[in-house]
Amino acid sequence: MNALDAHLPALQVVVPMLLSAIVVMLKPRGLAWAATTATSAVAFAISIELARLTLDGATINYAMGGWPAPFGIALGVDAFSALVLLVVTGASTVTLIGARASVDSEIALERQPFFYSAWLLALAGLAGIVVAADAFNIFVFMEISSLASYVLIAGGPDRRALPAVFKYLIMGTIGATFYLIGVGLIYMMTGTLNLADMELRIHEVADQKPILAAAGFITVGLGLKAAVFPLHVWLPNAYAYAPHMVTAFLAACATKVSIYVLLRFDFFVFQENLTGHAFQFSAFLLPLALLGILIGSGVAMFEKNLKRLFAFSSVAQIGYIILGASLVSVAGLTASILHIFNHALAKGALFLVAAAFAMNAGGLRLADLGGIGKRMPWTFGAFVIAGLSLIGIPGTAGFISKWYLISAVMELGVPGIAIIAVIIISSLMAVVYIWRVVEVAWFGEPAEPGVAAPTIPPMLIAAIWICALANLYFGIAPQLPADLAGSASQLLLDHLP
Amino acid sequence: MTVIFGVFLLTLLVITALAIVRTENLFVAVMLMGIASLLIAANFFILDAADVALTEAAVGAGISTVLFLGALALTNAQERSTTSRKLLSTIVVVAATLVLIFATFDKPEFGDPNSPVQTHVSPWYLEKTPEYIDIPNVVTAVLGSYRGYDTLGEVFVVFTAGIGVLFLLGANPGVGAGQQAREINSGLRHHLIPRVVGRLLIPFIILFGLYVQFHGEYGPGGGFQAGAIIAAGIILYALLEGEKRALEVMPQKFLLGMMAAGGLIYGGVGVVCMVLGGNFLDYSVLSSNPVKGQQMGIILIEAGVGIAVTGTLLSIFHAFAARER
Amino acid sequence: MKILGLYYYWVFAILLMTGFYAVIAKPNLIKKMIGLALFQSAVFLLYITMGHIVGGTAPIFSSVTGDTLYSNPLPQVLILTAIVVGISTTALGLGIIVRIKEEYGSIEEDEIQEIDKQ
Amino acid sequence: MSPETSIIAALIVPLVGAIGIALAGRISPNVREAVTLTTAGALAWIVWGLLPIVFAGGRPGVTLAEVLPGINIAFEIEPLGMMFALLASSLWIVNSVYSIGYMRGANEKNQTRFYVMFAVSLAAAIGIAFAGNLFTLFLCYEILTLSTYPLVSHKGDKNTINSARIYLGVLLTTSIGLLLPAIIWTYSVAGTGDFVMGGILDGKLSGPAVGLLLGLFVFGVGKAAVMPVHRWLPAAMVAPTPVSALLHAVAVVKAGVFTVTKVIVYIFGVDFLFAEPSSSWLLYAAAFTIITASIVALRQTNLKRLLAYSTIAQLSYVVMAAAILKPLAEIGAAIHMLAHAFGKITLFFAAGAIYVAAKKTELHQLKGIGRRMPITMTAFTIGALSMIGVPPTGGFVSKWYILAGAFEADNYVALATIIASTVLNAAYFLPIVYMIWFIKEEPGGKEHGEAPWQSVLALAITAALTIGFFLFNGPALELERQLVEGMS
Repeated sequence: MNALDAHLPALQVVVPMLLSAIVVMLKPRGLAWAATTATSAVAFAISIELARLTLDGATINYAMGGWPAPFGIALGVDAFSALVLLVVTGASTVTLIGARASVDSEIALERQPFFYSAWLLALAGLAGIVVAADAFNIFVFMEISSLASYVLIAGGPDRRALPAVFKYLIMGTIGATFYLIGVGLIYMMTGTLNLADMELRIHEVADQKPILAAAGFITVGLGLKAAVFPLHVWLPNAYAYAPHMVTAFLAACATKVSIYVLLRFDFFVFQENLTGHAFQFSAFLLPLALLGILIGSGVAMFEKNLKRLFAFSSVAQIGYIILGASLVSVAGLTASILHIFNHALAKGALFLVAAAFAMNAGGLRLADLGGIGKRMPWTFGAFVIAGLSLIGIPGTAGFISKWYLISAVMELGVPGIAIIAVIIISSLMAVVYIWRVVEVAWFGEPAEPGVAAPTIPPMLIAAIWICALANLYFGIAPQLPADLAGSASQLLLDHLP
Repeated sequence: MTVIFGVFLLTLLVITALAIVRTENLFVAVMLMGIASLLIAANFFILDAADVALTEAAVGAGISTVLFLGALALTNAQERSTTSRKLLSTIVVVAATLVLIFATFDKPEFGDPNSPVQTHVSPWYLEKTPEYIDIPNVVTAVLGSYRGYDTLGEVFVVFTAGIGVLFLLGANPGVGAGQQAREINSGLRHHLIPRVVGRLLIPFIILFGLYVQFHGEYGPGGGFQAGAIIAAGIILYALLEGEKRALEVMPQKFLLGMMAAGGLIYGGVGVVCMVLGGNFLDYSVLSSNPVKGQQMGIILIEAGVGIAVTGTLLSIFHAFAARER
Repeated sequence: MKILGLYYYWVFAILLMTGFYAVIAKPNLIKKMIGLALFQSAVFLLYITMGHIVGGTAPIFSSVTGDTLYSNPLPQVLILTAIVVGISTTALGLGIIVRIKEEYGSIEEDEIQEIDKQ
Repeated sequence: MSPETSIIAALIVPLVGAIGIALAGRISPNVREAVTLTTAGALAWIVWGLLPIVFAGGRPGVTLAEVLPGINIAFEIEPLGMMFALLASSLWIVNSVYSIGYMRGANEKNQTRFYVMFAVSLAAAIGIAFAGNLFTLFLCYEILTLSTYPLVSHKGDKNTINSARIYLGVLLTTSIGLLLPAIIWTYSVAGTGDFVMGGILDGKLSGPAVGLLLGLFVFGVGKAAVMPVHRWLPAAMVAPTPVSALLHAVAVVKAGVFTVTKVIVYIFGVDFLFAEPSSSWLLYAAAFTIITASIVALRQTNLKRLLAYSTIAQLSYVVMAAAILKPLAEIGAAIHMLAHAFGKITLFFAAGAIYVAAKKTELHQLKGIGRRMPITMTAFTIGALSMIGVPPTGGFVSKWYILAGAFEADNYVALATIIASTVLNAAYFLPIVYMIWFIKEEPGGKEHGEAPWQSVLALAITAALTIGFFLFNGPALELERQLVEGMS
């Protein structure tokens, strides 16, 4: 490992964070966008390198300020973090590549430096959460990413973005504060904030009441941030009315990072130490996951606004991720972690398509989209591919995670049949809601005849197709995410008896 | 004696909190909130947390109140007397309270010197600080160096809030309206006594702020508190002399520059450490003597914090003030 | 001492839940923000309480060195950060409320929902 | 070309052809059609080139990628798949000739898209034929479903969209809901999904689970149209006739029964299933479908819908034959795919020719039409006779083998079903044959002759094949005998 590699965990966060302070000063047209995109690309490159270094199960530790853990703040990157980092930085980079024209159409020029600066802060915050190995540090970066997301979402041109983001702010803050209470209670009982140290020390006090309360607070708090059903109520409107590019970015990775923290915290700190915790964890999350899957998909079937439709589909997809985790098995966790990656690919592509549609259709109600597929065949083609991935058709990335998930559930034996039924019913519901859009977009008539020829910025088309092709590529050759997810689940579970 | 005082303050606090929820006049609620903050600050002081007490007083009772008042001026001061989802809310709240009360029973005893909190990590800080950093205020040492990365994050949280408010409110509600606002809001220039008293006070406030800034290594204080105090001083100036004058002294662009520069100074120090062969924010490489390097680093980053906080708070204040029509 | 310790924690619980109640039950957005601020302040109290040590002083070395017992500096540092996070959230939340008022002419949640339904 | 290259070429050629057609479509229809025919010809040439190797007992295979540990995208040719690929690729040429006449004659819109999707569907069909394991088969199966959707919904009017929705809905629901769990189940108990002679499940699964898994497979393969998952087939008749002819009489439905047969032979193993009583329900389900679909066909008034229900019945012949689980019956199942394909494509071609020439779609309109379109209606008659199983048509040969298999197994249910359905087939086809030749045309009809020559040529060829298969079926039997080697 060369000298620079050792610093990568820190650089992953510091580069976008510091650049955000510079971007805010870049007034000239397009410069802020260019700088942001370049920064994000650098971050992406860093995460690729980190993934390469951790693929074999290695962990890269970094002592901030040179102070040894648990006294200083430690960073740690392993296969799990690397995978989530890839998702975060990749989503940001691809979205930014296509973002310029869409952002120009939604955000006034003089406000754009603030917007892009907030984008980088969101990126830095999310990356910061992922690399952190310190419970309180996670909170700090969670707040950076949350505040930055509120800013980004509030940039939506529709005024309904404002109540939506306010609701998000309230629920997000409650979630973060619950997390903080949980961390406080654990700190009180163990005297440490470092996750690895906590893992060692919590054992002696594992049966004490504050720890049990802490587990509850942390799970609920992070569940709020991750939009686990029924704590998802902030999500649909926040996604629907945010600027389109912001939705594409955040939908691909923001809730996933909270799930990452939830899994990490739970499996590193609680699972092995708290008696009966595995059962409680399953018993609590499994029903919620199943309900989330069914209700999210069910609502999506009847939703009339394209972005809200996708948002409810996200609620269901988060259910899949939680479902895999709640099985508390290597196969289940692998499925869950893999789905974090694959869902990001599909949803990112879909929301980018929504952005392209919105630029030409004047609205995103299904009624506005009549016949748009024929006017924008390339965009529509990408939509179909990503939609198929969401459904889980073989040859797409979504299929791979569904395969893993069903295989994992089969390990349960007969009780698993009911769960498989839920997964399958939800997949079929996905067929319905995706095909509703396909039919309208392809066979429908434009709401107003004589609409202008569509203008689609080439960069946006490029971004859309990068995502669409990634959906196909990782459907045929899923080794990279599958290996990372495999190592990650091993890592999370190798403590367990 | 302190025990009784503590119980008294806490009881007062609970009463204040209940009053905050019950009152329908938002102005009263904000004022009570300021009082609650002061009570909390007093409690912190009893609990040996001088730095936190200073911060809570400056922020909770000061800045936060100003912001709330600014928002009230732009909205309504009266709440409609409806409570939605009363039953559900009550159930949730009561359930959560019971969980919390349940959790208290296994807690280590209050102030127990043998509790894990007191025995695990913190003794190291108290023991090693003279050796590694050699400044009297251990809180500053932890804040600036041991957990300097958190503090960097904190600066960027503030920065995010700053650009967020500028992004939301900076988009002017029409140039004409903004102009008008500034003319109307000409401060208290025509009121002699507040103006004279205020003018006398402002230099002292700023001086105190600078003292807090640079005395952070020795006593309670540091960049954040100093930034809040200096910002408060300048806000007072703006209130007395009018927005326009204040903006002439420190234009928006300059404030934005401060916001960015503060974060960049802090992060820059970290990057320099990295370039010099240490880890990020490892100040000991800044000088040939590691202890001196640590001290230097802490002074620099505290300066960054102070600049960023001052710039951000003032930007936020101006953004709110410019909205008034 | 035992009672006082528990009392501190109970006050924390009550403050927390008072704020929480205001957040979820009050439709007025500013009231929600006030509740949220109270909610966060309660957590500050929790941390500082646990850092306290009986007979200790603030963790600032004085020139008179002796067997002084110092309180734990770490929770104090954490709460300094948390206070800043809290004010940042408040500022942003208020900014959003101001914009909502400008767009909708109301800061009551139910009224805004009514307006959106139209 | 080595056999491995040939396999890959067989998959790639139609896809490259699709791109070529899309590009050529911008130049002129003639160039486009030339590209289509060239592609079809090339594909057939490649596939036929593989036949000698398989005949000689070779099983060439190629693995393209490992998707998941133990799960590959792999292709391997065996007799059943070889036959299916030959069938699909050869008939594509005939069908393309027919399409040219039909699409131009009927003035269909978006013809380029039509030919492109057709080529993609063919690639998927070849993929199904050559699939070396369940996963690859499933992948190609879904591609076939999706690539035929634009063909079914070609017209784009409201009725078409609704029918296409049923088409896609049924096929995707069954494949995701039943087939996918069946495949995952298979992989998880057997550790593999490779097609192995004699099956991979022996000893891994027993009791009612076998019957259940078989059910997941049979109903999961919606394309086999075993009742009650048959509804997509009549719905798909809204597609242009060449689509109905090749895809819904040959490629798609044969992909269905092919998959079922392949699963029975190579996943379960015939002997394993025979010894497992819980799997016997399949025979009854197929028998039920044959009888019911025939009765429904009896009541149809629209020619294409009648043909669709006839197809459903004929498909279950294949399933039932496979479910008899005796060597002769398995051979019967395999060659019934061929025989039915020739007969049914002829019938559809004829229906399409009638539509193009006379704009007629209902049965009662067909009185006396034999006089106006003698070639077409002769071909139609041959096709109808083949459906009934009258010599000298291909239908007789396969029915003979199925009957022989049923005797071998002492399976009287199968025997009774075949006899009853033969009567029913005769009951709905013979009146039509009588009507077109011997009843006078109603006065006032529009004057018309035969359809465009391309269409007539195509249906003449397939009619000839139907007869020809009766006479020269030796090689096909020889090939499929390899399928049952070592079977008790």
